[in-house]
Amino acid sequence: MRKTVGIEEAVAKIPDGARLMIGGFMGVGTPMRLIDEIVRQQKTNLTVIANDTARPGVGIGKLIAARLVRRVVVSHIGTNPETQRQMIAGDIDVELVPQGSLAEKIRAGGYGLGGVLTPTGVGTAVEQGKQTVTVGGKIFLVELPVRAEFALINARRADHLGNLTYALTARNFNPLMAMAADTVVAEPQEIVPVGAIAPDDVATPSVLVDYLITRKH
Amino acid sequence: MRKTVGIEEAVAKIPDGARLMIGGFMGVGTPMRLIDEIVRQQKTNLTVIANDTARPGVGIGKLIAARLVRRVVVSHIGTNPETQRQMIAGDIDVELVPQGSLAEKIRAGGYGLGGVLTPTGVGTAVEQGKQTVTVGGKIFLVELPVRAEFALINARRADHLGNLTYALTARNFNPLMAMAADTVVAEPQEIVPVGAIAPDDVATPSVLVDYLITRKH
Amino acid sequence: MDDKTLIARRVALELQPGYLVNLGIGLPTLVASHVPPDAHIFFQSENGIVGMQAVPEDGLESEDLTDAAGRPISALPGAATFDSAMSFGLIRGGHLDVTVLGGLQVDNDGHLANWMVPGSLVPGMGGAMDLVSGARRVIVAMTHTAKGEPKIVAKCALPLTSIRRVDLIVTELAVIEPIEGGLLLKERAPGVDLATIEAATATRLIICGDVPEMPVR
Amino acid sequence: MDDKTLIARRVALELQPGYLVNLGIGLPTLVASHVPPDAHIFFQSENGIVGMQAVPEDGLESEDLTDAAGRPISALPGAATFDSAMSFGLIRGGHLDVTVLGGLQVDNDGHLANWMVPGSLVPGMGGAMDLVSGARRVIVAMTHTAKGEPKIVAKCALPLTSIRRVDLIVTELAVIEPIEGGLLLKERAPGVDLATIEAATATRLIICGDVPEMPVR
Repeated sequence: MRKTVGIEEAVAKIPDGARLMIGGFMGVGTPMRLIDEIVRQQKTNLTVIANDTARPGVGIGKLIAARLVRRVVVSHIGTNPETQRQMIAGDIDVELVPQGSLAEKIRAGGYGLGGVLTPTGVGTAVEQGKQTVTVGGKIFLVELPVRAEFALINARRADHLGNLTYALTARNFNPLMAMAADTVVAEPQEIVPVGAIAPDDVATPSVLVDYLITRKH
Repeated sequence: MRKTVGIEEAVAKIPDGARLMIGGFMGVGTPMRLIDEIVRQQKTNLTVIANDTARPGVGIGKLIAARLVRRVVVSHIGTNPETQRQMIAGDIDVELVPQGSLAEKIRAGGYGLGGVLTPTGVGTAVEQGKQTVTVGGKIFLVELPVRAEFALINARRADHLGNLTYALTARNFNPLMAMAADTVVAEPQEIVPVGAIAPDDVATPSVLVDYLITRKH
Repeated sequence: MDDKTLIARRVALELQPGYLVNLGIGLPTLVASHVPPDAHIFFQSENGIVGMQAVPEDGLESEDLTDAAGRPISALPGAATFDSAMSFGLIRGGHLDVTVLGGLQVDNDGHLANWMVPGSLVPGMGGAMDLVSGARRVIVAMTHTAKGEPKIVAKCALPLTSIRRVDLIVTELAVIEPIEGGLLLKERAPGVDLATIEAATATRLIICGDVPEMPVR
Repeated sequence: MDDKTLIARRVALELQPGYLVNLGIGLPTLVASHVPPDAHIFFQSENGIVGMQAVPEDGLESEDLTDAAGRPISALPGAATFDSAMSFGLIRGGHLDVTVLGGLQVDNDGHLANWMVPGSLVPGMGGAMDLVSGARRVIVAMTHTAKGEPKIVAKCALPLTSIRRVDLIVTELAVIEPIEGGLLLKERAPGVDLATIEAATATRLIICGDVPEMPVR
């Protein structure tokens, strides 16, 4: 039942070649200590599912710069020239997914759906290789669920059980990813006693969280 | 920009024959004043989309007892013998939808999805008349989106702009329905000034709410 | 010990620390009373809570906090509340470790029927179809017979709840595990012999060696 | 007045009180500065906020509150924050009244291309495909030409963002409305004649009677 774990021990659980979801949007709401520790432990050949690769030197951008990532599934790489360079050099595979579709794909993975039907991408390059379904005369793409082995989550607060809250726009993909991975590791900015987060304020229930990073090693 | 409206005026906007979503689960989280006023104004021939028809004399059960409802789309009617009687007599059409599918159908209606793929109901009576899609060798039902003309929402608090919070298990279908109707009418237990609900605590953003029922006429 | 208590006690032994568990209405609800208070089991109710608990005394009920039957409950410290989509995301997404449901019939394929009797009882499926389709482990807790008629049959005559094979059947006579190829008799109730179980069952039971008595705490 | 300011001011006139509006990165972002403070317009950012506002002064930034470009923002009283799925539910579900986006090309069918240039620039679509597919009204705010080359063309050579016809194109030379059958020239910039507009456009513009000058506040 004990979920608290030091940062070294948490990252040691991630094997090379792992498939990771990482919360955050341009680095905001990204678990920075986990990123730094992955770089320190030099986990290689990673697949990263995230909104973006942020900027060079920021958040997921550090994993890119350290050349630890073999494949990314993201909505854009426009803000990180290093990702673009590695893509052109053939060192990193980039799968671009419309941001709203990415959110629904991750949600579908966590919610046990076989997929969702979305109008986004119909008739564009995004349609390639995808099933379409016609509903009421309108064409929709079938966007399939996405899951990962690990979700690395940034939270504003956690209680000792692992209930999580998020702050402002640092929420973004974090609560969705916390549903969609085999193992969920949360890096809260603050840990508070059970009861300090009211039931209505919990965004991610404790039962979803496997490990909670403590403040120190 | 003014959204506040008296209960009589709000209900007067609902025509006979309207298609209504009504929040609540066995009456908990159901907008009780709106229900009472619909009975008082004798709106007839209604279609009600909701989790259930509660119990006789409670919540949506009052609309059933007053014989104002022609059709319900619900996950169960087992707790309301009056609904069952009217169904057997042919006075009310009952469409039964698995509860989780109902939640996703309403969400799809509000989120602009063409539908979702769910394993629930495959190979059962629920499959009848539905498209199936095979993903990774597994069969899923295509559950189509549902929308309504009006969503009648019970909220714990509203601010003057219409931002809403919900309380405990009174939340249930309310935030989903607030996305999925042409006109959203909220009946809050309490109205507070703008700023009294923090951004992270808003469950339904004000832009979704058309009318806010005031305390008095 | 009466039949229902026996069933509830035996089912309680299936619940392990840290589990997320949903108990259906009726007999399954009794299981909660037979779980040790220090068992660290999280009970979910599909109307939107993890961490539900019995109301400790009269007068402490909240009208915004009930179980799926609309009865007042309380909440453990560290409970979380959420909307119906999230609630069924937990169920359908494989986050629910166990669901315990009542049954009208279970058949040789491990298929459960528990939501309607054509021509007489049409309560609706509520959350049952989602629970059976989505929970990691489905336990059926029911009396072995109804008005003398066996409920464990070769082929369900009643409409199925799901085509997913349930994982365990617990009755006042026996514990039975549906497996590939049939129903394996795992345990018999204290003092009950095999002939009694077989006489009350309308299909062949697979018996492998000695069938021990149920452990009951 | 420089070109970008002219475009932003003209677009601002399209925004009405109570509107929910999403402004794309770059030129569209400027529109917010040209909306009167009492206009009651709610700006959404797809990373999860309704009610965003410019940071009033240095030193008041929060690292948990940024726009979709990762730049610090502030929030109006009554703002709401939420996850990425909800954010795109607002966008795709038709709750967003207007999106203002930049463009690389727009063609005779009103199709927009704005997310990649094969062989050179592959930034990714971010939220653009969802915005164009889902917003009630899509306004393209862009310079009329790039390096002397017309951006308004007969047929987009660049990959499309969506097959949905955009609703309005605002450039430093003209306001153009894509309609069934082509591009209708609605307004010309102050002091710009029709010949100048036509020379800078690589497709035929439909002209109905007198073309008035843009109103600019």
